[in-house]
Amino acid sequence: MAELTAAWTSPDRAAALPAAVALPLLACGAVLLLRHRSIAREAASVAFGLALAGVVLALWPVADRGLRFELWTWLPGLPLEFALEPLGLLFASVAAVLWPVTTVYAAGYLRAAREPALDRFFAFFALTIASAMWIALSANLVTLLIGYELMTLATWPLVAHHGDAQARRGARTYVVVLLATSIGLLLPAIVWTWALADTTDFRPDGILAGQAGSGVLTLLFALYLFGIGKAALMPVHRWLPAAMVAPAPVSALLHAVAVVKAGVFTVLKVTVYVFGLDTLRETGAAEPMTWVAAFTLIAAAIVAIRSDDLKRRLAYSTVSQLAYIVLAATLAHQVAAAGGALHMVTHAVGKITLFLCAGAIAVTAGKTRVSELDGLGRAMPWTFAAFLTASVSIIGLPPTGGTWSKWLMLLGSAEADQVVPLVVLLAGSLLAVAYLMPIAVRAFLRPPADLPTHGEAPLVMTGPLTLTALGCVALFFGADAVLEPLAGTLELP
Amino acid sequence: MIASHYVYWTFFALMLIGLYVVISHGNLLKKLIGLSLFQVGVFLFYIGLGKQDGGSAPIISDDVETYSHPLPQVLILTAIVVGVATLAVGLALAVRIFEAYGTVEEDEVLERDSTERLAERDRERAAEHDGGGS
Amino acid sequence: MTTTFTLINVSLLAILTATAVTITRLRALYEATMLAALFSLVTACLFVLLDAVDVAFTEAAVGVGISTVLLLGVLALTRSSESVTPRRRRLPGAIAVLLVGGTLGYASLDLPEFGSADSPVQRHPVTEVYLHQSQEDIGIPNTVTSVLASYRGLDTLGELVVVFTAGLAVLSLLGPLARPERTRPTADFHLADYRVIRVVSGALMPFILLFALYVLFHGDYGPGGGFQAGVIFASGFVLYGLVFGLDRAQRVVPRAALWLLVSLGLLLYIGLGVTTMLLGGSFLDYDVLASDPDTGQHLGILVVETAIGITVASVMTTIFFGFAGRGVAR
Amino acid sequence: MTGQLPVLQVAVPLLCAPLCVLLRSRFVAWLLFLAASLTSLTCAVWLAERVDRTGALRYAMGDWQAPYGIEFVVNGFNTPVLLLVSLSAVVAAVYSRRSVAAELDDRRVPLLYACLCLALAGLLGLSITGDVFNAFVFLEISSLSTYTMIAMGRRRQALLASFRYLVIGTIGATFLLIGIGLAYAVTGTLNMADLAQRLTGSHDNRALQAAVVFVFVGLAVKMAVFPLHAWLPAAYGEAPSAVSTFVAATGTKVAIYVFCRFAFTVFGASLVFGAMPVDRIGLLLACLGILAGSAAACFQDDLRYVLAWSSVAQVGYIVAGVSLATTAGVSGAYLHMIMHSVTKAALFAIAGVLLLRLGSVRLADLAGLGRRMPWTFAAFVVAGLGLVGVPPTAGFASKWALVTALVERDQWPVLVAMLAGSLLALVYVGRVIEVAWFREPPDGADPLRPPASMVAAIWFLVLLSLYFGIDASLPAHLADAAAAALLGKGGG
Repeated sequence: MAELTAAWTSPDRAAALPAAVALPLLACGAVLLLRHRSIAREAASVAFGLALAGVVLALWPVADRGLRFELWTWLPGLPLEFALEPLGLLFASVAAVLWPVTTVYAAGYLRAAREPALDRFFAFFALTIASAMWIALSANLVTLLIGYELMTLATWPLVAHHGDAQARRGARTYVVVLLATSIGLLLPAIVWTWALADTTDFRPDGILAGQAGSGVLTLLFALYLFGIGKAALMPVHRWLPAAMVAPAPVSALLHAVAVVKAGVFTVLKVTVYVFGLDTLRETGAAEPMTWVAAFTLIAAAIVAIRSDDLKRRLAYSTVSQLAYIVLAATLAHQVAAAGGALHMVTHAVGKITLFLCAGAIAVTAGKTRVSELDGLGRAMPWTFAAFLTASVSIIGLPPTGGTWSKWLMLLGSAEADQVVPLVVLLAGSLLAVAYLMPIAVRAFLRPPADLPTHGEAPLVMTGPLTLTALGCVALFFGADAVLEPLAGTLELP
Repeated sequence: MIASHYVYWTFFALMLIGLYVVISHGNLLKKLIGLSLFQVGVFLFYIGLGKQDGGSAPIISDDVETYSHPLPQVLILTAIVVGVATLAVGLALAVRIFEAYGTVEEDEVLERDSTERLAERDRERAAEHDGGGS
Repeated sequence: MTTTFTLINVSLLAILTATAVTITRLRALYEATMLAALFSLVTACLFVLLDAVDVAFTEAAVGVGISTVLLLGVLALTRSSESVTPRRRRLPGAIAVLLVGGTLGYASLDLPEFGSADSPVQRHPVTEVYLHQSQEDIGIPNTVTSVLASYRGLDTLGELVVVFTAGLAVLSLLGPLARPERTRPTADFHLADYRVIRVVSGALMPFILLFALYVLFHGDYGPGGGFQAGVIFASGFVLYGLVFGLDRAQRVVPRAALWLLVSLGLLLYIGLGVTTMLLGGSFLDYDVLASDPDTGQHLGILVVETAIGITVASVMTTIFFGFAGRGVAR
Repeated sequence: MTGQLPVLQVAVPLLCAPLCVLLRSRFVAWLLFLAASLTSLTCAVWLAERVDRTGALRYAMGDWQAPYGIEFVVNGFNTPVLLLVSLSAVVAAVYSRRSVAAELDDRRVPLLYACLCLALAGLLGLSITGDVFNAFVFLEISSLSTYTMIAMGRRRQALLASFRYLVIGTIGATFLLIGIGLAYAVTGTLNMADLAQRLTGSHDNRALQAAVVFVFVGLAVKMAVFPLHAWLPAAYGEAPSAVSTFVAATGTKVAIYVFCRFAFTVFGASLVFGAMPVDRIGLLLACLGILAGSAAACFQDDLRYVLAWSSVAQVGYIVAGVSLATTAGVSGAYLHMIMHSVTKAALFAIAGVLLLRLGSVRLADLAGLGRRMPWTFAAFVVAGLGLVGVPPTAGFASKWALVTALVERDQWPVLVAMLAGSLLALVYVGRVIEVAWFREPPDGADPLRPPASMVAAIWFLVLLSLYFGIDASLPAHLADAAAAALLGKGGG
């Protein structure tokens, strides 16, 4: 208790770290307490969300001061500890800001879609955010792993929310793939790391430098990248399309913000703070995985083009875009890594917009297939305008945030003298044009197949999705501010 | 070797005969008889360890010089009692098994259980079908 | 090793092995049971030959007496012939026998010579303590009794607990609490209808009980002790039950009394331990029972033997009543 | 009076057993069992604290010094076991009040409690004794009372389960007896410390090697190590719920402790793991047990059999840790012993509640459970994930320790088996969760309320497992002390 008080009163605000994890937990408790009063329940959720966003954003000025907060010692030599560093703060900010937005949207969506058991939904939603905070702030691999698994479990009921046979099947694939990879590959990788380095802390230069030969490091790196199933590298991406059975806000949260971003965040964290970019570059341990990432990037994009189901197309688009970040990480170059980190943010904002739009279309117009969207843009101008903006951002064209992240990644691969990744990155963007643009184009330019019997989606849904679309544009102008704390850590030129 | 060890070997042989009966025979009562034989072999082995040539029972009297060792005897007294207690419990179980299944052959008991389980599964399937149909 | 000893020894061992082999091959279980009794009897003789008179006494009482009675009782309730052992069952047994036999044979290569006075067992300092020091510490000629009841009193307590547990098991499985649907038809006649049996067994009863008491209290000086005495007591009741019928036997020793006695013996033993603790000694340290350690040891051992006798007799009787009270199922 | 603690630990439950029979009241018998287990727990805590402070304690029975008499030894290696057994007994006591009343006819209830007292005394005695033959006697006490309790199960299958356990268990105990006899023939003593002292330097004595084989095979039966596990599933699956809760948490664990005690402080690691290949055999059997047990658990359609088969697999984990014969390995094994006890007891307790309220624990009958008994189900999910070893449950902490120990010795095949076992655990736990949560309950099924005392017992265990999952320092401290006591100085 004394420690806690000291931490609160200390000038460097280390207590904000556990507070960031505790707030969503409190939200979860509040939702359960208020489970019979729907308005109060959701208001509490949003309020806690705003508070969390406030707490996390307030940490930006102290991002590089190395705040630490030790919870307790879990096993001898293995403390559970939080630490603040720019990458984690980036992830935490994305999750914390998008949570209240999604909550508002979810309240509208779930009512419109007449989903059951809203209390369970919001409770586990908050729990997911808590685990995201935990992951973002972890100071070592063990702490991170605990949050990582918690997130899988917390999202399980969300994916299976419908409760019908299809949802059960999807949720089963989701849980089995994620738990199997993490227990089967990630856990041994972490233990191995511990055995090699005698610590699992995240350190700026990595902890594995000089601890093992390049063969071992290559194997270990592969274990990590496949073990982090949430990063959806082929062939462990199967859970992502399977989880599309979830309600749209869940898809938005899962596949744009919390889960997949937790995956790529972990990948970045492992590359930068466990292996160390220099070590990776010198040993070439990451090279084989560059190829896997490149393959995933292209293959997933092609599947996305061939999918008619809107959510499925978005899901494969996610797989492809995640591969961008993994690819950037495997290049083991500072600029590329910064681009990856930025892409984590821009893709999150862009993709959540797309999913929110898809949900709005599904409940308002009842359409889930790309081929059915002809002419819908006239009935739902706001929704599709947002969709268009987000598409542009994902593709990586100005004036959206995606421009910078893709630019940095391209720059990074060029500086690292890697030609093939450069080509792949460019090709991926072209493919993104092919799978995203037709949607908005059809909606605005094609004549409608029949007279629409509905108008725009309700405000609680259009509001959030407009907000996130604006976010895409805002990132174009604010990218520097986002990257600033990171620049110091990664020693960007 | 033979002269000094044949007694042990016979005891071991008795154990093995008992062990074979326990493992191979399916009749529950025969198993218990086998178990007793097995244990008696072990008891004899223990007592043999305490025996001393030319010794006598370890009851101290003035006109005896050498005694056999009392400790193995004490151990085996305990072990015999444990053995008969186990036998009694085993027999009681055998009686109840006979009342429940009408047999004391292990194979037949297992067979009856498995047919019961199959029947139950069939019933369940049938019930599921009815539920789906209506 | 004297020739006579060897001769007797070899022939007894031969009989034992032959009996054991025959038992395995017999499918008629009555016959197998009788042979098992014979086996125990021969074993008891062998025990005497190996200087283990107390063990021999117990083996005779248990193997020939209690075990046989129980087995016969069960056979009366169930089928009495074994079905043919199928071929597939033989293999696991054969493998186990080979493995165990191999290990035992291997072990015997380094076992001390049989009957050697120089084996580790004989050389260990406990031998001296148990055989000679005990005369001063405890002062009882039968060292088996002093080791049993005092040096290793905890083992004996454990043994009594096992007996007690067996009593509980039989009570819960076969006792009045688990009555079968079929109740036992009242027998048309009792063995008591035969005058000779009635008179003889009636006349024997006091002698059996007297003998039991003698065995109980003579354990300090010769073979015998609580356990053997308990079994003899129980066999007295068994005889009574067989001759005069279960109902009359139960009138003599009511169930409630048996329940009481079963627990009482064990309580007495543990209570003795607790008493010694309360008097400032260790658990089962009889020295503190009286001002003179010798007297204390005598007193302690007497209480122990009595406790064993009470529990064993009542448990064995309970077990017999349990089996005998079961309906005739065939 | 504190000097008498080691014996009070065992004597109190022993004293309560005949009292249960004598007083023949259900309530009094329950009260006696509760009192006995609470006393044992108090003694265990007290002893653990004293051992932690001052080192090993010895207690000479009847004031006869070892090796002439029997001694009790309390040291780092058995305090965790004493704590575990007596704590499980307390939880089982709280839990059993309603469970036993529902599953047994009234008049047999006092007998069950008497048997529980005896089993408790037997297990505690087995853990605390420093004399090999005395260990055999206590083993028989606990076994015989366990056979009796299993036979009290509701279905007729319980009788055969009990009989088979009796036969296999007795063979195992007799093997132990043979082993003890051979060791006795070589040394002339039964005291563990004395044995260890007299055995040093006689590694090539063939009788001694055979003694090792017999003792370990005998114990392996009680531990349910893979090819000798046949008795376990039916025994745990058919016993009354309170009994399986208690026995699943303690029975095999105590046997494993005795195995460690014999391996490290009687025969000595250099004989067992150096001169004889017990470590390699142990690792092999552990792998097979993990895989076979987990796989079999996936195919069961009765929840209690799923749990029982999972126990077979979990024993494999512990044996693997012990077989490494390193400090890290043994410490990991102890940790897993503690964690698994808590988890498995919770799961069997939950199965008992379901049996009470639903009348069956066949998987098909669990449909819709998540809605009918949400809290009980939540407890099941947490404990079930503990079996899989998902963080932050208790199972993760212990698996972490075991995996670290394996990596340290480069035992990759075992590691793979262990991880495969975890994945299979995910399958069998997932099957249950899926049926219970996502399948529709039968028509007209109302929410069910389990009895408060049973819920309290279950949640105590579940929260304890969660606590150990996020802060494993207490059990880890105990486990490290145990490993240090076993490996540090022989002779115990």
